[in-house]
Amino acid sequence: MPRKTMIESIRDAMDTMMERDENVVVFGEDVGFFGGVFRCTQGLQAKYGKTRCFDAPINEAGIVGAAIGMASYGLKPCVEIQFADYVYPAYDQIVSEAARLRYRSNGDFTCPMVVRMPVGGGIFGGQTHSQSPEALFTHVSGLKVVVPSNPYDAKGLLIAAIEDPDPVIFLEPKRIYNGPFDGHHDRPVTPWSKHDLGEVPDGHYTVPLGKAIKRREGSQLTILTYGTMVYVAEAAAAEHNIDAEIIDLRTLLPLDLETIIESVSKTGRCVVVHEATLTSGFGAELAALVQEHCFYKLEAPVARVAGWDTPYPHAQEWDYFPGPSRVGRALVETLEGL
Amino acid sequence: MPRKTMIESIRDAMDTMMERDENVVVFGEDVGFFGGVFRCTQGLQAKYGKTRCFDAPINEAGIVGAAIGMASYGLKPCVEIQFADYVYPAYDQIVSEAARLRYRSNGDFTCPMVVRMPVGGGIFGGQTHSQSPEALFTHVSGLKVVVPSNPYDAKGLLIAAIEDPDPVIFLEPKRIYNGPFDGHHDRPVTPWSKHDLGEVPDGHYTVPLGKAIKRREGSQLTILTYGTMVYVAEAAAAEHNIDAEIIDLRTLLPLDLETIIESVSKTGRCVVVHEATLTSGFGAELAALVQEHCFYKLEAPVARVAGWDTPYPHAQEWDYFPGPSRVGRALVETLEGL
Amino acid sequence: MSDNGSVEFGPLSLHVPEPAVRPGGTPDFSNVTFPDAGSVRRPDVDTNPEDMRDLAFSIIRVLNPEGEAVGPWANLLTDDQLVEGLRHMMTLRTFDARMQIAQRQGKTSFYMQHLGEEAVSCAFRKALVQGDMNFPTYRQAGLLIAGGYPMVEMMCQIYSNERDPLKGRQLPIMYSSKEHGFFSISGNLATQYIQGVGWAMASAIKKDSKIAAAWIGDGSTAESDFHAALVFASTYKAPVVLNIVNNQWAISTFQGIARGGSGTFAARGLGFGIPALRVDGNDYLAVFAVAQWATERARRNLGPTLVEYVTYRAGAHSTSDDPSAYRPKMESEAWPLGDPIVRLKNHLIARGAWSEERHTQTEAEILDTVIAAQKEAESFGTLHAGGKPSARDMFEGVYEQMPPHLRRQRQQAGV
Amino acid sequence: MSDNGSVEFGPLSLHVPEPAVRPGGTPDFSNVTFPDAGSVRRPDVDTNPEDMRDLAFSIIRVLNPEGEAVGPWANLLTDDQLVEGLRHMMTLRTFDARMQIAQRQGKTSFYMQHLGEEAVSCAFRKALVQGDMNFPTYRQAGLLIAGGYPMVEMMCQIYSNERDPLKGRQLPIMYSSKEHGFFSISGNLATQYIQGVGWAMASAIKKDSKIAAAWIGDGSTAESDFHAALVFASTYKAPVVLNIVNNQWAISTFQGIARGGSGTFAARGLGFGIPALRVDGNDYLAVFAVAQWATERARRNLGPTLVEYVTYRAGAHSTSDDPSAYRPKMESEAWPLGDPIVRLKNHLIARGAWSEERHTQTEAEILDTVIAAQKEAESFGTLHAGGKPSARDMFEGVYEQMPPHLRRQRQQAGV
Ligand SMILES: Cc1ncc(C[n+]2csc(CCOP(=O)(O)OP(=O)(O)O)c2C)c(N)n1
Ligand SMILES: Cc1ncc(C[n+]2csc(CCOP(=O)(O)OP(=O)(O)O)c2C)c(N)n1
Ligand SMILES: [Mg+2]
Ligand SMILES: [Mg+2]
Repeated sequence: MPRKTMIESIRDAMDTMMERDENVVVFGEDVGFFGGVFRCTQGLQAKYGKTRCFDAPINEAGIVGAAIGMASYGLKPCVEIQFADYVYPAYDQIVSEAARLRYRSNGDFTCPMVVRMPVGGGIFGGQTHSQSPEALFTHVSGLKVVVPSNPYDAKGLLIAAIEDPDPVIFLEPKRIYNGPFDGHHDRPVTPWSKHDLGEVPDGHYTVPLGKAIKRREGSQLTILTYGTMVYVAEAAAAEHNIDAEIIDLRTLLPLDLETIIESVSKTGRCVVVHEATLTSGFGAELAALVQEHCFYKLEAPVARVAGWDTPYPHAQEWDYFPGPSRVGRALVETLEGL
Repeated sequence: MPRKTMIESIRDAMDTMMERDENVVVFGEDVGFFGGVFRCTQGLQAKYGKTRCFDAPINEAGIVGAAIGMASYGLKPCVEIQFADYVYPAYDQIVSEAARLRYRSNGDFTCPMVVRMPVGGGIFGGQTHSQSPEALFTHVSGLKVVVPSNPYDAKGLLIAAIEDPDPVIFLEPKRIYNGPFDGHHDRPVTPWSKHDLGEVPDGHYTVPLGKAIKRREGSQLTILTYGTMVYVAEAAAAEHNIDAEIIDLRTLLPLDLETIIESVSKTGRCVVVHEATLTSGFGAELAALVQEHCFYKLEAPVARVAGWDTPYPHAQEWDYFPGPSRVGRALVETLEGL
Repeated sequence: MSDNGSVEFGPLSLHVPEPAVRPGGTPDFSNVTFPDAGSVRRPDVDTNPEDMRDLAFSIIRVLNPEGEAVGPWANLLTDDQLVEGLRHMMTLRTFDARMQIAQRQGKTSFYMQHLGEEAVSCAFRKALVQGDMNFPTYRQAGLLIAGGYPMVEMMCQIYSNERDPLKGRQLPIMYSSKEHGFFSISGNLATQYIQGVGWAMASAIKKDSKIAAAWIGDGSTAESDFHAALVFASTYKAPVVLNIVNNQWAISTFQGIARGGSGTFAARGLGFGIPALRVDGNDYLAVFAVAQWATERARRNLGPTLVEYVTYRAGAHSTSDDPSAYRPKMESEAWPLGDPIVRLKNHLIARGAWSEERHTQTEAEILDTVIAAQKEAESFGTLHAGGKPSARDMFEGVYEQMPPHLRRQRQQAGV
Repeated sequence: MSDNGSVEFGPLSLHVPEPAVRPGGTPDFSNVTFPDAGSVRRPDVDTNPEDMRDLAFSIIRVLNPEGEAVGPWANLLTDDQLVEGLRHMMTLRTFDARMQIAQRQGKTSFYMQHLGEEAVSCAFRKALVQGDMNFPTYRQAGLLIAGGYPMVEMMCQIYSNERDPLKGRQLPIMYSSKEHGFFSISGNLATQYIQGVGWAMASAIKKDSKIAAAWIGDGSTAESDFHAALVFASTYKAPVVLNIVNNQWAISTFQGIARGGSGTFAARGLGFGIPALRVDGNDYLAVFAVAQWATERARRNLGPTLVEYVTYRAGAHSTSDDPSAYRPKMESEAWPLGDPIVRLKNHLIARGAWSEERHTQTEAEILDTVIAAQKEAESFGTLHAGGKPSARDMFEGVYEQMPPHLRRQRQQAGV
């Protein structure tokens, strides 16, 4: 099977859908002729013409607002926000408009739209190229929120997102665009071409929204995580010889609570790992749900490992990033029931 | 001592500060000549002139953006967003700019600014006059987030917020502007003039940011709440004869964790109540923290009572609002350890 | 650093615009100039925007004080069409009056009326065809009335009753009707302006023939989404009419705060190379003429047009507002552009196509119709009495398929 | 519904603007007209905005092809001042070149240069006085260089080393210096434009004499905060100069996407009644002349001015960018406005105030100075080697007082 990077698989998903459905249109800053600063849309304008894939003015509210109008017309826009750090100007359009259109019009108008954006740090991008704002979307009823962790899922989830009848926020962890990253920034990264999950079938397939997947079966504790942190968690567990069950959530909203409950009920211990800042991060929701649903099975408090509650610093990237040693410490403490 | 409504006490806070400090300026939509749609700024323009209190164009990003510039100049802007539901256009300015200015400039520039806005439902305001977006701010490092529940606190907290050297989001539960509301919408509401907490001293005093207060001592369980829900919680506990310890958080960020831990360690049970939608609401953070810090004292899962995960509906207001019966049920279940 | 400048010019001071008159004062519009009816030229629809900048600073008017239709923008509608237009405006006004009362009676929570602005949405509607789409604000119900949308449905929405097409979820008057080319009103100002542009772009992408009309108030042009809309419309030459209803007030704030130093709101278009027209919004004929011009431009793929309707909000902003606190009581009477219904009525009479008697009779007929509709609507409930949408409806429609967490919550709610 | 219109006009289609030439093609600016130096009038600074609309569609130029300074905007600076200006631009260019190399050597993560745009920020700086404040983007380091901010500090910031005044927290080049009138750069586009207006309003509220200058790129004018800034500036007549640096490109996107159908970016001012000037951004003298005009307007409390600097981004957008993918390699050579350093040099030579020898010698001197600064800066560390800000610094400055949760986290981090 062909191996692809995450960038290639994301491009492949859009290509596949643009081919199948002429209502799919793609636009955003620099996504047209150039193919996007991460090259996710490279070649799409040449293939589908500039009314299906085009450059947008630098106005995130405009990009999303126009996409909402297009979606309500019957198109299926899949737009790119250059970095998640720049999505806030579009926040109102997403929260007040896209998320509520179906509800407030009782289905008279709908908003089948995907808003893609790279998230996460680890590339020395400083405060404005590193953020993980997922929790700002999971609080918004009417949205779906997806975070893929590998090329196979990225393509399947993005196709599912484009086909979904509701607005989907599609967060792409840029640190793993080219290969899984285990948090050891001083070691070389395996490219996707050498990783099983880099195998991406040609053509159409979906990975369903709302379904988590176990990346590793285990008995000692459950790690709930997503995106880049899947690999950090794997590394941390391996380095500490912990038989962790690692759940890659893939979709945060709606959440696959069943898989979570089943796992934590079995292991009795749970560690939540994400890169976003701790306070009011999505980890809070996970911890709250786990203690609510598995209270009598829990042998230790649900631990959260997350970015510190500071803006993402430039020089101190590796002090900020919740790498394998911090995750490892939480795993050990949770096993010890501290 | 004079009794005041919350509107009057909020106005009094601004008046007091404008009098003491000529750097305090107040502006927002309709706040100048008219004095605000809730009349919180009534009389301030007449008293301090139209360069200290004035009408702004309808542009929330502009209001906050201009305030940031003014704050960096050395003024202390206290601006009004007409309804919290309309703060999203300003979200970028708050999150990317106000919150990070001190950090990214290493204190070279700072942003002592207050953004006031009415929050919460219960007035048949539908999806666009009812929201409680506190969790969208508590996730943002660099902000402080305050929610008063009575006239005395409102004045003291607002003065503290205006004097604070950092940006403060000041959320005013509009349902209790004129009197405490216990969630029984079919019963008359006591006006603040008949309530002890309606006693508001003249002149300058502060209620410190970051300090919660026990509204009721109790032994059976701890209720963590804020704003309107303080009264709903009181009613629910009373109606079910539950000896609840009710903590009014007042400031959500930074949080008075100490008071919370002390209380839950004592009672062993905890119910979190807020009006915002459940998923990724601030209650998630509270539940996560409580189970983390009080795990071995907890006799039942931390329960959350919150708005449902839907937009705020118009006709079904009282089905949506987490009133005393829903809160009461959670109290009872938590006592039973279900 | 050089140290020229600075001190020699003396202290700065902040300019805060104020309306000419406040409560207690005498309304005075003498400083506002209104060109005579018929005096403004009518360029071809494919005129270069640069060659018609003057129109952003004038006012296109058709009806003169004598009630005659004059000049190059006149004579587009037949007697029958004008009578129909009059009926639409009268119906809207009656509808408003009844619903204002219903709100005061507690039958709903909130209402917003169109008093004085009826011509704008009623006449514009006539330039649209099936398939076109409006992105309206809360003050264009004339688009529905003039488009034949059933009044009973509007009322059921206002009452949030069991027949409310929006299931009680939306505030009163935030209608939605795809079929009638009326996009779901948001309630958040200006957000839909750019959506209208996006919708129009979609039509162009699909090589369809449908056009969009986006609507905004004078105060709301200050919102940033207004800019997004103009940028996108200008860049992609979207087939959209960008309407600005300048009714002089944004709640308590006079238009000078949003408009700033530009003479007009239409002027905003100049910076984008978008042709901009200003029109007497209380002149049914002028509004229609301009609407037709702008929609033709859009249909001919010539791109967007910005239109400023100069009108006056004669009533309160909403049922939550009392304008006597911020503007002279008689200001609306002093408003120089008059009342749109009276003006069209006088024109029709002058034309010999109408009479006082027919007017009075029509008024009565319309009142009957509206009352009948109201009665029917009320039979399905009002906000606090009778039939209502279910709590179950509250959980529906957040997504196409209800996800597990909402099912769980609905269960908890016991509905 | 009427069914006129629609079908008779045939299908719509979407217009997507494209640059004239793409890689592989031959750069061609023949369709762009540049007025002759000296040909554009200089109105008084208190001229009514309406009476100078033409200036938004022209280009103010002072240096003619022969290197002479001509016309009403000429003769404002002495030989010494011009020589100083030349040195500033040469220093900035050398600084850029060294930092570009340092980035490639891995001494920092990222860099953005000014190649071809040096005149804009260097000359503008000369019109400011102590106390004024810039709200810059990432491409106005000339404001610091020309203002005498120590290069070593700039480099320490770029290296995120132990002497980094921003403690390693910010991306390279996102400088901040209140003392030097340089507001902390955000990295989020356009956000600071409205902040600059707010700062200027504050100065006016306080009846001070300080003015602000806000900066934005051509591409970023599309952002909505641009609108917020123009609305507020226009309404409150804020003492601010609103600068637009039109360097033709926004990363890979040509200016036509942001600009749309208006001929120029300066035109945006017209819709707000804000006087708008366009100036040759590669002409040091013209930039200064316009800057002086606009700052004087602000100082005299006459309100904001919008200035579009027409220039060309000769280098890549940043060290992460490769422009050969989207524009012809030789486009920068073909750019008709030439190189700002060469043009000022030639002018000074023509004036008899400079020579090739002095130029070469100055070049060498500047290189030495920059290298010395670099050496000093590197002695305090570079991004991945030597001294660095502490992990403790990461927790400081989120608030004035560290709240308990951050203290707890700092403890957990063991720092
Ligand atoms: C984003 C946003 N901000 C503020 C409001 C509150 N608000 C509702 S109507 C209104 C005034 C609008 O004035 P204008 O645009 O002139 O329209 P008009 O009411 O005159 O028709 C305001 C400030 C809102 N609905 N949305
Ligand atoms: C809000 C926001 N959106 C997108 C970006 C990414 N971005 C950085 S620079 C840039 C292009 C800016 O172009 P222009 O304004 O012309 O300035 P120039 O780089 O040419 O000086 C973009 C899109 C950003 N920094 N902030
Ligand atoms: Mg208005
Ligand atoms: Mg540019």
